[in-house]
Amino acid sequence: MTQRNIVEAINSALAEEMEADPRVMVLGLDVGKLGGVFRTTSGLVERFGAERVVDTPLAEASIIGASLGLAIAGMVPVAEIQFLGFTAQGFHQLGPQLGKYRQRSRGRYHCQVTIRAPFGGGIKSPEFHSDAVEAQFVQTPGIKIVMPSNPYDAKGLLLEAIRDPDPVLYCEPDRLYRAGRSEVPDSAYTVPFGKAAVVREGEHVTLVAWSAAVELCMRAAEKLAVEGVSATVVDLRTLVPLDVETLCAQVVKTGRCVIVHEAPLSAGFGAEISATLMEEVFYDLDAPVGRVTAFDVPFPAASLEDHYLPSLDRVVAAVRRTMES
Amino acid sequence: MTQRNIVEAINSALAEEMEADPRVMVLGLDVGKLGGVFRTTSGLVERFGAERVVDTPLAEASIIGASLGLAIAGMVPVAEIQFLGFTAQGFHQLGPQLGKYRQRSRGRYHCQVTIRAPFGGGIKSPEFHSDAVEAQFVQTPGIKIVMPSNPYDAKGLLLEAIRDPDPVLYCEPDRLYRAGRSEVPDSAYTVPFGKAAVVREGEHVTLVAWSAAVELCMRAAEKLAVEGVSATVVDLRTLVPLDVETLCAQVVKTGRCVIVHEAPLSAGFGAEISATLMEEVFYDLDAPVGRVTAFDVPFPAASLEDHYLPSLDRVVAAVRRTMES
Amino acid sequence: MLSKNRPVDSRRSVLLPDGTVAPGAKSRMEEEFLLEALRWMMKSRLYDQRVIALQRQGEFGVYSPGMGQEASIIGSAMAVDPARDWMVPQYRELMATVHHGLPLEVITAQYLGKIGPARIPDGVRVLPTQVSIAAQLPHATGLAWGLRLRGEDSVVIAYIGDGGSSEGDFHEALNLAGVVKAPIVFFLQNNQWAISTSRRVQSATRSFALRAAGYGLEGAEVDGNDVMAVFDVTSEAIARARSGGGPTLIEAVTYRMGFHNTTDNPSRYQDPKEYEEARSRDPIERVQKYLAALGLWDAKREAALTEELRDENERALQLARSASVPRPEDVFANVYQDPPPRLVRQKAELLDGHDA
Amino acid sequence: MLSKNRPVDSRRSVLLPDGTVAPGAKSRMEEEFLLEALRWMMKSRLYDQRVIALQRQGEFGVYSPGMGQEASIIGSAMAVDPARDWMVPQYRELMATVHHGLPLEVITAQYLGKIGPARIPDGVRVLPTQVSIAAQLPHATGLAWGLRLRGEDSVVIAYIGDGGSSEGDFHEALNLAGVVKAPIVFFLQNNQWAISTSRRVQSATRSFALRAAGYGLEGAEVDGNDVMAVFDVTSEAIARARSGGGPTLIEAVTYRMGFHNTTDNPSRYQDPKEYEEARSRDPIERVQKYLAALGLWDAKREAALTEELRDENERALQLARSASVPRPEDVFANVYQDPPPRLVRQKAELLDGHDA
Ligand SMILES: Cc1ncc(C[n+]2csc(CCOP(=O)(O)OP(=O)(O)O)c2C)c(N)n1
Ligand SMILES: Cc1ncc(C[n+]2csc(CCOP(=O)(O)OP(=O)(O)O)c2C)c(N)n1
Ligand SMILES: [Mg+2]
Ligand SMILES: [Mg+2]
Repeated sequence: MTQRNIVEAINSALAEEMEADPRVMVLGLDVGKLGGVFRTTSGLVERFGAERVVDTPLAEASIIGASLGLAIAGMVPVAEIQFLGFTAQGFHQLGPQLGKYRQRSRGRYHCQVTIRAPFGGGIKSPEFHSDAVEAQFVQTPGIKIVMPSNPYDAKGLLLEAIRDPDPVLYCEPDRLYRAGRSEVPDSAYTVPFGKAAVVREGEHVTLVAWSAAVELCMRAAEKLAVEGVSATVVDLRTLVPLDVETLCAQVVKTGRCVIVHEAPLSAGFGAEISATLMEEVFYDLDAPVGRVTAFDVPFPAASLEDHYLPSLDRVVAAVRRTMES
Repeated sequence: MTQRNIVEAINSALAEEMEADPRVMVLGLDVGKLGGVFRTTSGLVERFGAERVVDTPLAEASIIGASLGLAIAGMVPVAEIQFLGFTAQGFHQLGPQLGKYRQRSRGRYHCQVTIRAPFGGGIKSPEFHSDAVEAQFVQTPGIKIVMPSNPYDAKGLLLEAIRDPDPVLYCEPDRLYRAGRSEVPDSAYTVPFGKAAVVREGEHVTLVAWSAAVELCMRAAEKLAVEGVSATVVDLRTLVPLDVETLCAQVVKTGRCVIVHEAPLSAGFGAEISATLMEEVFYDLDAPVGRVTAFDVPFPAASLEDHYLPSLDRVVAAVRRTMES
Repeated sequence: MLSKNRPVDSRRSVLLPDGTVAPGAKSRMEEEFLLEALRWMMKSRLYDQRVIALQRQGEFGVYSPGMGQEASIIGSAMAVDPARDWMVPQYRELMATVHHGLPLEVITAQYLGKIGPARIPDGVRVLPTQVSIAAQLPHATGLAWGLRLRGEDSVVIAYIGDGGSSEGDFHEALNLAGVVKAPIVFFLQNNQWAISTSRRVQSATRSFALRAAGYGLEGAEVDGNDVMAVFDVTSEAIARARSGGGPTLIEAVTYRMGFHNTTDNPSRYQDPKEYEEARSRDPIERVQKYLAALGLWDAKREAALTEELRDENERALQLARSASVPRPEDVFANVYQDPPPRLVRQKAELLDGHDA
Repeated sequence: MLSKNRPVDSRRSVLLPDGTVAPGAKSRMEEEFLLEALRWMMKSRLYDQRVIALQRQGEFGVYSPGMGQEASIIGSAMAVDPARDWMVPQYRELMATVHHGLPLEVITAQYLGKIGPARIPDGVRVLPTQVSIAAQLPHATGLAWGLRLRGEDSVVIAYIGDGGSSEGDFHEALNLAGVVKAPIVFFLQNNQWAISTSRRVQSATRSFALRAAGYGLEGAEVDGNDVMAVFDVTSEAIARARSGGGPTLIEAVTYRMGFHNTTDNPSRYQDPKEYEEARSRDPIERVQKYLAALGLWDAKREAALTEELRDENERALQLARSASVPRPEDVFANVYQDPPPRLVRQKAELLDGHDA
């Protein structure tokens, strides 16, 4: 076992799988010599050559669309979109094409394609770089949506994604890329999709989050513990498939729930969680499920991001309010 | 007053406004001599000329992006995207660019742009033509989202959209285009955004819908009335801005609520409605808010659409279940 | 300045509208092969006529006929090898995909709304028809690239229209193909229309083939109503791609002699004179004239072949009709390899007549 | 076949790297004007150097310097008229926008994270910098089209990079511009890099200017390190656009002499020899040599101007620094003309320290 941060965990997953499976290839902007703008693909082109680690032209739709074709040819492409916000340029190839291809070909073709993309605020990126648009792709079924929050999951979920016969959108929390190291096995292992992790157990309230917001919830839980509020923290890990079972079981235990995400409030995936709890465990709720999210405005200038994103204070305040109602 | 269907109401709004304001122009695929694939722009090129009613090249991103530029030049573009599903090809220009432009220019520029697009199932269209993707654009704030359900609103909301200084996505229910005529004034009038319509008043349950699903809810309400269940039907009319006030007031009155939409369940806008009700009126709910939606799969072949879309039976069954819980 | 008026290298042409061969022109297509081409072109026209009638009776889905474009559709398809090459259609090349091995009853079943029976059989190297204009081109580039990486000696032929050439996907796919030296031929059927939008307002370029240079591809313009020239130009491009010479963009200049699709009404936008003029360049008639002059074609042979082809088409139609109809649960078919629990539940709800 | 090897009309060049004028070449740029160009080019280089230092100290946002590209940036900007023409930048043309009337303190304030003080003043015909690569091009086409429709005699100049030329938006915007005869000049700075991606793998085309013909535009290639040639070629294109002659695509062949932006480390991917070679073609030095040969430039003048420009830049920086800092509620500024009730409530919650 080695201590790895998320960047290293991802790099290790890619290297392992390229070693194990000659069909696996990496493509995207600057994934070659530069090793990606965050260095997640560092060293790969040196090891596997420029035919398997490919710097593509600056054109997101073709990166995604070509990956679909590569998969039909029998390759296993792992494409990087430089920032999740730029999936917008390839939106039609990602949601409508990758997501529907198995269905529209009546099952003749499937797309073993992984699309990786960093996202999220907190690192003062230029505009469009921080946009948390994951919920948009939940509305284009056929795609699985993976949201690792820590190094161990980052590697295990990425290996699961690459091996999954269906297309996977794998979103990386750039704020946490180098936030800390933890034990990550050197060898290959997978973390299954659709199994949420209960990363902290508590009695009074359940915090539900994914990606970087899990770390925020953990900090909030610690702060709340000081005031005597004991919080469960559920890390969804994947939005599609969604682990309704764990989610509901944990909320039933505590009777109260606050959802935290970086995307704007309206029609964010938090709404789906809240609506699902409404349908599944309404009679077990002691208080309305709350949401702490970014506001319903475009991601503002980096100088304002701290006011825009869910903050420790806002999460704690929301939990306090939930506890009082 | 004249009896008009939705196609005629839209056509009348466009003609009125082009007459009244020389800056207004119409652009898109086949909007000229053909008058649009559904004839909503019929007769306009003959009346206002080919400089103001423009058949563009087949390229959605440029239709939307050029509209932004036209607006900065002082024109008032009303662009047609042939089907809402094809906004995917121009997604980056619609959500991220139109939606953010006022913010990213620090208020120097605004985009008085209307994007019209038909959508929805029920008319056995080829693939991609029926996709109900409205919720995706709720996650790109800065855009208003308008969902007329009847001829009167279609005209009034379109005039409001064209005159609104902010960008508006105006989605047209193609199944209802010629479903029936009703009184639509010849002259110009507007229907304000953010004001839901209570299109039927009842006592036991509130059905919430927009666009073609309103018609389905009205039919369900009639059927339910026979069994002694009296239903309120709320037509949201606009998703952004959302009329939380009317929504909550109506649900509080009945204590029960079922939301109906054509988009897939997960992360559809119904989730937002349910989550909002959770937050606002939890203690007034007599039963969990239910959702009747399309399933979490891509829109299937036309031959299967009746099984995929919310049906009268499914709405009625959901209300019955809500009444029993 | 690079003038926009620089001349296009001439449009390739062999068989003229009057059925004679252009002075000095030669083709790789021998007579027997040309008879085969004629057979397929006629099959295509007859199929179109039959299913349009059916559609009018409500039995067929929305359909875009290939009428007028048979030389492009068949000439290009005959230049590729179904045993190793791949075909990526838009939607108007139905008979090209059939030539490439897709059984006519399968693609017919698709238009009849069937699910299982409309599945492209394993081993048939055809991608599904693409309704989302130009979205097939990045797929085609990726497919060709992947075939090269896997060491196969296959080439991809990808179809696109004059309208589709305006989409961003066209640009991105052709540019990437040039960069990765994908073994691919982009076959652009310029039929002068994108629904009601005239070629004249689709682009200010004199020739779509001129775009090749901007991506480092070879480019060629060909009379798309001349099956011999289409076959020749496509064959050369395929051979070049197969031998590592990189991609080609071919513009086949033709004319849509039917409506856009069965919901369309061209009388709203089409000049009847233009249409009449196009009819005089019919791709099928010129082959018949040419073969007649050689004594290889006459009214009797035409009648016999027409009947034979009608029967063939009818058999396919019957097979498609009698194939199993979709069941409600097919809504959930072919979405994920293993449906997530939420879908399993939704499926059960549909079958129970319940909902979520 | 349209050969991919057909020659590009020659790359325009006037002022050679050694500071002499190419044999037989002439420019519209007179000496005085050239001194003005030199001033702006030096101002740009000095500004870059200053803010890179600041960025290293954490005071400046992510910044992409124009070093090495000053001839392209300034030569093109000087060819347009700030009083009637519009400028649509990507992000590396900062000093072009300043030349076009955007106060340096305003664009500086943007990089310091300011909101109100970073607003482009009314009357300045510049669109905001665009981070979403190539997304500005459809806007630029629409703007030019709209200006034509409104009867103004304005022209738009829109900037794009070699990387950006691969995006679908590039294609769609240029094609539409040709169709609507928009008065626009697309100015492509080919600086050989898109972050770490070399021009060589960005496209297989020999010249991006070759793409013009595919859209019915005029095309030109110019030495982008030659301010005289850039000015000439751009001026001709602007004049043509203004007189109704339609759009032009200009490829300015230059070299990015700095890093991509302040987070980048070119040593990972750049060949130092290539970089050194590029330095020998420095766009500023050649102007200085040329003017020195005419007796219009020497070390003393250089020192004096450098000091003057440093002061100018410093004043702008001070103004930007002292401008008001954003307040939390600015999160909600400039989204809708009239914020919907939900936003009003969210704003109140933010200010109360509460949340939804
Ligand atoms: C992305 C997208 N936009 C719009 C449409 C609607 N549409 C269907 S066919 C068509 C015209 C296509 O013209 P062309 O590419 O020339 O092909 P042709 O029909 O002439 O064969 C349009 C606009 C679509 N299917 N996909
Ligand atoms: C749509 C989009 N994709 C990716 C990026 C990330 N990115 C920022 S700059 C850049 C390279 C741009 O290269 P080029 O167009 O040549 O301009 P240059 O930086 O050389 O001036 C990339 C890929 C982006 N900002 N936008
Ligand atoms: Mg066409
Ligand atoms: Mg560049």
